[in-house]
Amino acid sequence: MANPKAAFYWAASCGGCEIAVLELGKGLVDVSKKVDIIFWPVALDFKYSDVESMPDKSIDVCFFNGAIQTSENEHMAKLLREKSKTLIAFGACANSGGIPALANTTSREQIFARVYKETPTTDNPNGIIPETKVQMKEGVLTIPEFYNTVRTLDQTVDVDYYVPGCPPVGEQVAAVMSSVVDGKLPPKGAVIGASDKSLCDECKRVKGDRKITKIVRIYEIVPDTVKCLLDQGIICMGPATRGGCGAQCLSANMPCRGCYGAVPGVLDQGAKMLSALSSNFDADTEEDATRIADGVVDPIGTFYRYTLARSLLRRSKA
Amino acid sequence: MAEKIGVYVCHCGSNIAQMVDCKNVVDYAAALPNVTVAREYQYMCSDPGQEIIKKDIKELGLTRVVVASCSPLMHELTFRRAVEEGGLNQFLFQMANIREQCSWISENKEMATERAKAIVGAAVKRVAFQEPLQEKKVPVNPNVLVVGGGITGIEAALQLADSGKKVYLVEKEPTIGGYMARFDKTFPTLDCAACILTPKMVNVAQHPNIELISYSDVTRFSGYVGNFTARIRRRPRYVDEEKCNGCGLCTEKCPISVPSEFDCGLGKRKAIYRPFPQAVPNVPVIDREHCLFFTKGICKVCVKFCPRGAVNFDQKEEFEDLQVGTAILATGFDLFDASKVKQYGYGRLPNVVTSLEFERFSHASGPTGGKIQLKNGQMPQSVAILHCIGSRDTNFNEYCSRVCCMYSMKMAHLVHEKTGAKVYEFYIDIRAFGKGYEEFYKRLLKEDTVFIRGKAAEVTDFAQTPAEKGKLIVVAEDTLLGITRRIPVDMVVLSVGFEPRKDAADLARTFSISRSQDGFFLERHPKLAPVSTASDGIFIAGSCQGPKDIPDSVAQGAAAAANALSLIDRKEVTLEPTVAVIDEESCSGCKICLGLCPFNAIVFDDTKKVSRVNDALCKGCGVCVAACPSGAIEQRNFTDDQLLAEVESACASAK
Amino acid sequence: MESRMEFTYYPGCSLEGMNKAYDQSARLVSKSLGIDLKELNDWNCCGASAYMSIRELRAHLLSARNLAIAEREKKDLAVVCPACYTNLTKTNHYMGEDAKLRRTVGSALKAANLQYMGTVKVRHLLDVIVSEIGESEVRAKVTKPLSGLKTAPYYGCQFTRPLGDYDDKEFPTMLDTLLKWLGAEPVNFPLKAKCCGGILMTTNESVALSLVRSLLDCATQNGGEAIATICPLCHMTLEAYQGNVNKAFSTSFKVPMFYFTQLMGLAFGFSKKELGINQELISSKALLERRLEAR
Amino acid sequence: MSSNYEPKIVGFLCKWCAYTGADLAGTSRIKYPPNVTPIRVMCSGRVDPVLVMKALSSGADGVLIAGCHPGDCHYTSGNVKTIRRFKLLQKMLDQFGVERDRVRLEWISASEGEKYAQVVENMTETLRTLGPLNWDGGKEA
Repeated sequence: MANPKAAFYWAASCGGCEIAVLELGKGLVDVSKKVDIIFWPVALDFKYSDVESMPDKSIDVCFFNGAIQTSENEHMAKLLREKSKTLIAFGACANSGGIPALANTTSREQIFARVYKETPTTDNPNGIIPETKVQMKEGVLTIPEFYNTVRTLDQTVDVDYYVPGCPPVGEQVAAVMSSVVDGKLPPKGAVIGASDKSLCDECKRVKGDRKITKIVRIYEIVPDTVKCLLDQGIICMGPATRGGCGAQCLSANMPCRGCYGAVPGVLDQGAKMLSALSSNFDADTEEDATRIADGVVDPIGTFYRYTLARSLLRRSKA
Repeated sequence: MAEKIGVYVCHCGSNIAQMVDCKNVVDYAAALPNVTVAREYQYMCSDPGQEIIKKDIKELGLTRVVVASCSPLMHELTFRRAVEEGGLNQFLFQMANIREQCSWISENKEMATERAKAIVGAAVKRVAFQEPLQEKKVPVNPNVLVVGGGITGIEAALQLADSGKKVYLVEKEPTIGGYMARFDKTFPTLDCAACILTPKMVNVAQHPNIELISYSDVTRFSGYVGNFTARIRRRPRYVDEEKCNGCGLCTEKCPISVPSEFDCGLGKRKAIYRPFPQAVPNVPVIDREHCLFFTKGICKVCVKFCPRGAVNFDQKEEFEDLQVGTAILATGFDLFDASKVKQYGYGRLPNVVTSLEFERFSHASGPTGGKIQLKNGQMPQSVAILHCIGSRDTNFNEYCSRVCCMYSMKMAHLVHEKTGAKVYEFYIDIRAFGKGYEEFYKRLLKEDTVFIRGKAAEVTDFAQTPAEKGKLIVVAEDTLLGITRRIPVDMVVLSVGFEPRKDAADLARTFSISRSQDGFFLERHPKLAPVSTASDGIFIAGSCQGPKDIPDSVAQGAAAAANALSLIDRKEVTLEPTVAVIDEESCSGCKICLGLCPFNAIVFDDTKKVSRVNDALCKGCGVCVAACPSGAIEQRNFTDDQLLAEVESACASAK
Repeated sequence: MESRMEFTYYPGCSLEGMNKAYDQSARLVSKSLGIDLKELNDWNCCGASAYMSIRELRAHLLSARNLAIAEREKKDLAVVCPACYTNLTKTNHYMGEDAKLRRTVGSALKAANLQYMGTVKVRHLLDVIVSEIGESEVRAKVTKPLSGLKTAPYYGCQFTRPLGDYDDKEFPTMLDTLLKWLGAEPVNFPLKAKCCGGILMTTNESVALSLVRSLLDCATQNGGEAIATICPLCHMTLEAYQGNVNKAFSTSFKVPMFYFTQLMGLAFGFSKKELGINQELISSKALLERRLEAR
Repeated sequence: MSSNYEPKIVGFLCKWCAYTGADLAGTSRIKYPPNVTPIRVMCSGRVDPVLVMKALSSGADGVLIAGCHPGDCHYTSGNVKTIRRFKLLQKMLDQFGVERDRVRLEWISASEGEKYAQVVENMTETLRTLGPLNWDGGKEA
């Protein structure tokens, strides 16, 4: 029997998910013995035309990381969907927008203005911003369109499986790989490589008095390593975040940022965490509630750090 | 989800049909997914209306029912019962309120119809997600807590005790008797208040089934219908109730005299005292603020003279928890503070007195021994009685206090009888609605009481004519003659109205009951459930619900007792199953919910590392549900799925 | 003295004319108490007298314009004339409660490039002095106490009615309190909030005069040597018509009248001239000499 | 903005106070705009911010959360939790660009039918001025 054919692709992402695959280390060699990697732009030189010329559904499994932020991302998502039997949203960005989706708190115009005009290091006296088509002497130059709103992979094409995480942790990646190799995948639509309970289930910290009198940021205190961070006033997304990562951040005395996304059955991770957190504010009056709430400097960036594109509102008002 | 939903749109006569195009709503509903049948009918709550539902369930095999009619507060139970009788679980039913919150508030039929469609649509969407639920039955503790020992509470306590139930009667003051104990005569029969009240007070003291807890209050009230726990705070009397035989020697020997609250400060009492001679319990109390032992550490005369060693300065505040199944609040009222109406000069002009002060003057054992007199000791030649002080007045209380007209006329009669003075009554309307009341009014007219129809504008000491010199002049517009009148008199009596007690808000919180806009306790239904509250097992009676005269208060006391008895005799009660449940498979033990439950219904299982809800303690508010970041807690009949479906539909179809 | 409270100040029409002394003394004593009154730029009529009853919306527009200008300054608005207080407060109150009125007035203001968000509080100066500045500060300023000056505190009809909720509506006491702080002796004055007859004087003079007479009667019978006022119209009516009263009822009243701010100014040691105390119709010279300057 | 625009408001009303108060407005035949689709909850404390987001994203122009006055909660302190959540939610909705007037928290007792009517009228009027929310969440990219 021929080895299954695999593809890896990155859209709007940082490359961390690719590193996560490399993190398999020697394991990767084992995988490559059992899987034929036929498309992996980060590691090997492929052209899009190579993919276009493949027959439909000729890729057995495609690991797609990154959110959809440009017309190129979208094009490739659609193309790979056509060519792949199984499409896996790999990593937080493909799953729920990830960090790139925080762009949804602003607009294309503002992003361009900031990046191409306002940053102190920019030297752009004519104020040129990217255009999708530019007429040059030699002909028309085109670049992909930058979208106003970042989307998840499954808001663009049909997705078969979800592997969350920023990036997905090594052991989970290995487990996913071996289930692919063994062809032991759960029913379509499942989240794989993660737990079904929230992170608190695997976090060893002692949860005690849930009265939050003040929100503190991690640089403001030296957190106790035994006590739950929420009890110390540090916003830890753990309670509202799917487990499976082994609470690695917590063991480094850092709060969970929520990269594994919402717990199964929860519609909106950010709103849910907001509710869980604020319900435990030590405030009986509007004044006290406002005072403590003011400690949350950037609510969207805190509660939707990885899931804004997947949230109910998805973006801020244009 | 393939459900078979039946939708029934009620016309409510013309109450709904007049403003909502019911046919249009039915057509809309019929086209909604999962709807098997949609019908309209004149009165869905009528027997034939309910029959339609039952018949459809049986014949069409309906799995869910929506009735679009009045508020669920009106008929939810009616329809639940009909659904159950039709063979479906009663919780597979949803009510769409298109009357109170749609037809009755609208002025535009088209908009009202659109709204009704949105409301019905949301209910249809929601009902598909509803689940069959079983109600839980719990036994009812037969003991009853009665709070307040005025005539209302006394009546309720005696009724219950006579039927063999254990009653805890908690009274804040050192004695029971309430306001009635301070009155002279009662209208319209003019029998003396004490003569009819004190025998009942004695009955309370002696009844084997009544435990009288005086000088105490309820600081906490928790639990649920049939199974409440009341925390009682007993304030120290500094006199041992068991040892004291009420001889009164201590009071006689006490050297300290202070104004008596019972006498509105007009008479004196000692620092160790009984408010009045017939007090029940017949045990004095020491007033810490004035007692020489407590203020200066000296004296102890009472200790020396007490033949039974009952005085005990070491008594401390004590707390006790009582288990009861029901509670009756008969906490009464406050009188309006007349000094708030500055233009009548109460507190500024001598000889302007309140009606309660008048009662004490007129009372044979009051500060003047029953003599009605002016500050200078003389008998008044003329007296004005001003009605509606603080009542029927948008600046103070809008409501009518219901008793002032009658007691004002009683006072007029007493003035007439005891002094022969000329009496003027300044009134807005005479409200003499009770049995024998109108006759009493006629009698007063024959006694030559002058009735001037007009609310007094002011009482002034500025004389404009020689005849007014040295008098109090009552200025009022006589609305029958259409002129302003100035009537000089020697004494002005202000007929003050009733107000909610100052601690009514605290009490309402303690017992989790609501208050109406005027601040009195809110009954479940103004006509059909006048002594029930929205909290099952808690009843209200007498003037804590709104101003009442003695007959009405007594009737309500008895009615509340009957309500409590009916509950007790049912032996068990059903609890709403709308409690929270935690799915242990989803709970990660994050403890977010743990501190949020006001009833301590959530406990943490340390071995399994999950939270769990004690459903007997859970009252189903849903606070923990909204907070659970894992979506592990669901509130039955208010699940996320149900509410999300309702929200989605409300937004989609609303126009 | 450094200013501790800042207000925009709405003098109103009468303080520019007949009652100039009120304006003068109000500014003076406010300043000495650290109340900074900044006259409202380009203020217009408050809409008082009968206008509110005849053209309600337009009257609201007049008041709203004043409020909008005050809001631009981000300060609350101080007034001394009770009629102005009533009208400005009424508009403020109605606009807060009535969304439709808010919209109509809002669009009218917009035409004049103005807007009003409802953030301004209208304050009567007497309320500010008694409730905010308070007893110790006022007493500290008193250098020449009005020792024993028997004064009838006269509030008139609009100081608390219908909207001033800082004092009892029917029997206010704020001015009594202030007079005590100044060392004066407020006399019992049961008619303190009764009608002065001002608005009736042109239409029903005999009734109006009898009202003035009973006020004067009441004040003097209770030992009042002078009357302290809050309202420009009351002040004018009681002062200007004493002669007519004497003629009509064969009485011989000659009761000097003071704005409350003038009495404050005297107690604070300002000169009579600064306070406009020589502009009055009924001379207070003899009284002041007898009571204050003889010592 | 079209002149016949009628704001859609989802009203989360607690059973004990606000819903009863809204019923009272009806029973007293007080007229107010029928723009609220009421959703009955046992306590305002049940109103999960997710429900508010759901309403806004499903096409509501405004959301009204109404419960018992602080201190009067049938469940002692459910509404206190509502206050806590609401303040943070408000802050986050500011970031989303949802105007404060669109999501309101009001205290309405069982006897305040008139207040309920006023709140709805006021809110409807304000939303008419603000115009439709038309939340599409950038689905049009």
